[in-house]
Amino acid sequence: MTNQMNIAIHENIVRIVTIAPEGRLDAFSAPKFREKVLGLIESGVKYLVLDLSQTPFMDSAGMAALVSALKQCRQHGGDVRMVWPQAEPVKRILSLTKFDRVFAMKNSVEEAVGSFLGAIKA
Amino acid sequence: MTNQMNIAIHENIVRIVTIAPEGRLDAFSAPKFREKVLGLIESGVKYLVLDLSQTPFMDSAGMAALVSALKQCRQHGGDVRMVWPQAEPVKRILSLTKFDRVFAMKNSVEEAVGSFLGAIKA
Amino acid sequence: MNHQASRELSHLLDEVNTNSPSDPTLALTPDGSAAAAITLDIPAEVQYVNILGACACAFLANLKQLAEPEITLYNLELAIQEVSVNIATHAYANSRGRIHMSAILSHQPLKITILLQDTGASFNPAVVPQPHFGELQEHGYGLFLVTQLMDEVEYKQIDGGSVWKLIKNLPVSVNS
Amino acid sequence: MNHQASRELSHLLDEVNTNSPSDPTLALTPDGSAAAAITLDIPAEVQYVNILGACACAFLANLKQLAEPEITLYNLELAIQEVSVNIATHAYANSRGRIHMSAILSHQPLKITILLQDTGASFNPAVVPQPHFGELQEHGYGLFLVTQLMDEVEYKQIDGGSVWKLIKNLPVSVNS
Ligand SMILES: Nc1ncnc2c1ncn2[C@@H]1O[C@H](COP(=O)(O)OP(=O)(O)O)[C@@H](O)[C@H]1O
Ligand SMILES: Nc1ncnc2c1ncn2[C@@H]1O[C@H](COP(=O)(O)OP(=O)(O)O)[C@@H](O)[C@H]1O
Repeated sequence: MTNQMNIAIHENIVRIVTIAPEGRLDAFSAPKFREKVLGLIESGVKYLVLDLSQTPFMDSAGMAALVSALKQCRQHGGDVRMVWPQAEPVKRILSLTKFDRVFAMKNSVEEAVGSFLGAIKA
Repeated sequence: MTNQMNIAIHENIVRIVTIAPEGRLDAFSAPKFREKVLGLIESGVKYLVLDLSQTPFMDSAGMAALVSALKQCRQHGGDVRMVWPQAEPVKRILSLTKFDRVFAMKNSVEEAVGSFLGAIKA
Repeated sequence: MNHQASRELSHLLDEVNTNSPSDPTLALTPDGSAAAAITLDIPAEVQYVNILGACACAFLANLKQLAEPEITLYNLELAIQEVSVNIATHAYANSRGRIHMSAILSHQPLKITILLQDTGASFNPAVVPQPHFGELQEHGYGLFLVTQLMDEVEYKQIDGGSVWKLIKNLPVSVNS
Repeated sequence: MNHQASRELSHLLDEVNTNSPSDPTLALTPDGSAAAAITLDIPAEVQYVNILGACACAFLANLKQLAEPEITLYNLELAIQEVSVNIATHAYANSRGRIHMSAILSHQPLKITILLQDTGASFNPAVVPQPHFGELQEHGYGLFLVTQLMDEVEYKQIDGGSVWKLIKNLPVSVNS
């Protein structure tokens, strides 16, 4: 008779999803961006990295979509990190509207993902 | 009395100048480009590398300025190398107009300068 | 454009440059070098409003003397985008229409004046509150950005529509 | 634009879409979705002709279904640039004037029609020779490029000027 050993393995999977608009994030494209975010939230994702590094232009409708993403993640107990745009004029608009205080700003996707790992209670 | 040794040193300097339009090369900017080329020719330069790698747009007036540069260099016993544009649509226009047969096309400034070194009779 | 509207437009253009003829499609001074004007007319749809800002930026693209051209052109484009998205979505909320833009480039001092005209519903911008900064507020940044990014912003109701006048002074680089 | 010229323009616009009203500033079909039109008017100066191509490209920028958008938009921009530089430098060789552009986006099949109109000197494009390829020829590539890059090119003299009509079919990506 062998001594059967029970090893309980429990895995916690925390999904951190990066979403990176590479063209204009404006009144025309914002609805598609919102749809993508909603799809992620509905599939259970609540930690998002909004990577604006490749976003060359953003209007207030695009900015509204970013705030909406943050709200939805928080409502589900999650959070958002934002990666600074490379385009200087877009950076300045984020400062002018104080979006850089509303969002936790990071310099890269790696930094953004890393900053979640300390903050998440798995 | 010391034996004085005469060492004759003769230096040949061949100037190979690279000119790289980084914005649109078109009917508006071509006159300035022609002026720059003329200035170089007048200062004795006759080997030119026309580096189009960073040229995003070029119209027939821009192309005319390139042909003019080639003519002037040849008139002075020199020659021209052209570096392919990175922009695919500009490449296609060079092929469509057979400019890629009129000009010696190179993939980089280094290659262009190197190809002169074999060809120049100093 | 109806008659009253085009009279208003001429009047606004006159303010920009007192030498100007009333036709905004003509250069505004006799020799044509001191000022230049373009006009553009597009469908007031969110799919197309990007044309307005792109066109204004292309108008200035060959002004090599601009200081900080990347920032200046971006801010001009963004202000035009905000006003015209508002026209498409609010002024023409329940209807279809057109947006008519005139852009006048004038010198000494160098500046661009943008007129954006619609035939939709008008409103009172004075009652629009400032956004609550630092809060999770989605809307209300549009007009704030326009006033922040432009040097002068004026809104006028005209018979059968509205005209926005945006003026941006164009700083000149010391190297030029 | 004089009366005869605007009648010609309406006629050309009618050819593009038989449902179109004669006013090119209006969308060409009753529901507005099947076709869209923009108009633009600029000084005929080499400093400003880039606006025309930029505007036509911005018109198509949100058509996500375009196949090879980079090539298609570039070629459209280049053709417009060539025609309008010619207008600025040849048609208005000894005078100043304006260039009026209308762009009509129509569907099934997707295509863009560009009308470029001037009130300068007219000429006969049939007598312009092809460039001598492979030789050190500086000039004469402009019209060659226009006809190569566009699907249809038509030039008409009208009373007091000329109209160019350029049509570019817009290939659609199979993924869309
Ligand atoms: N052109 C316009 N016509 C009618 N109403 C407008 C117009 N522009 C703005 N508004 C009104 O002003 C409000 C604030 O506009 P804005 O600051 O751009 O923010 P948002 O459009 O995000 O609400 C709008 O919600 C709308 O009610
Ligand atoms: N809009 C125009 N009005 C008058 N003449 C024109 C016009 N467009 C072209 N031409 C004539 O056709 C010739 C060929 O034009 P093009 O192929 O563009 O080459 P380029 O302008 O380099 O000479 C021009 O030299 C000019 O004589």
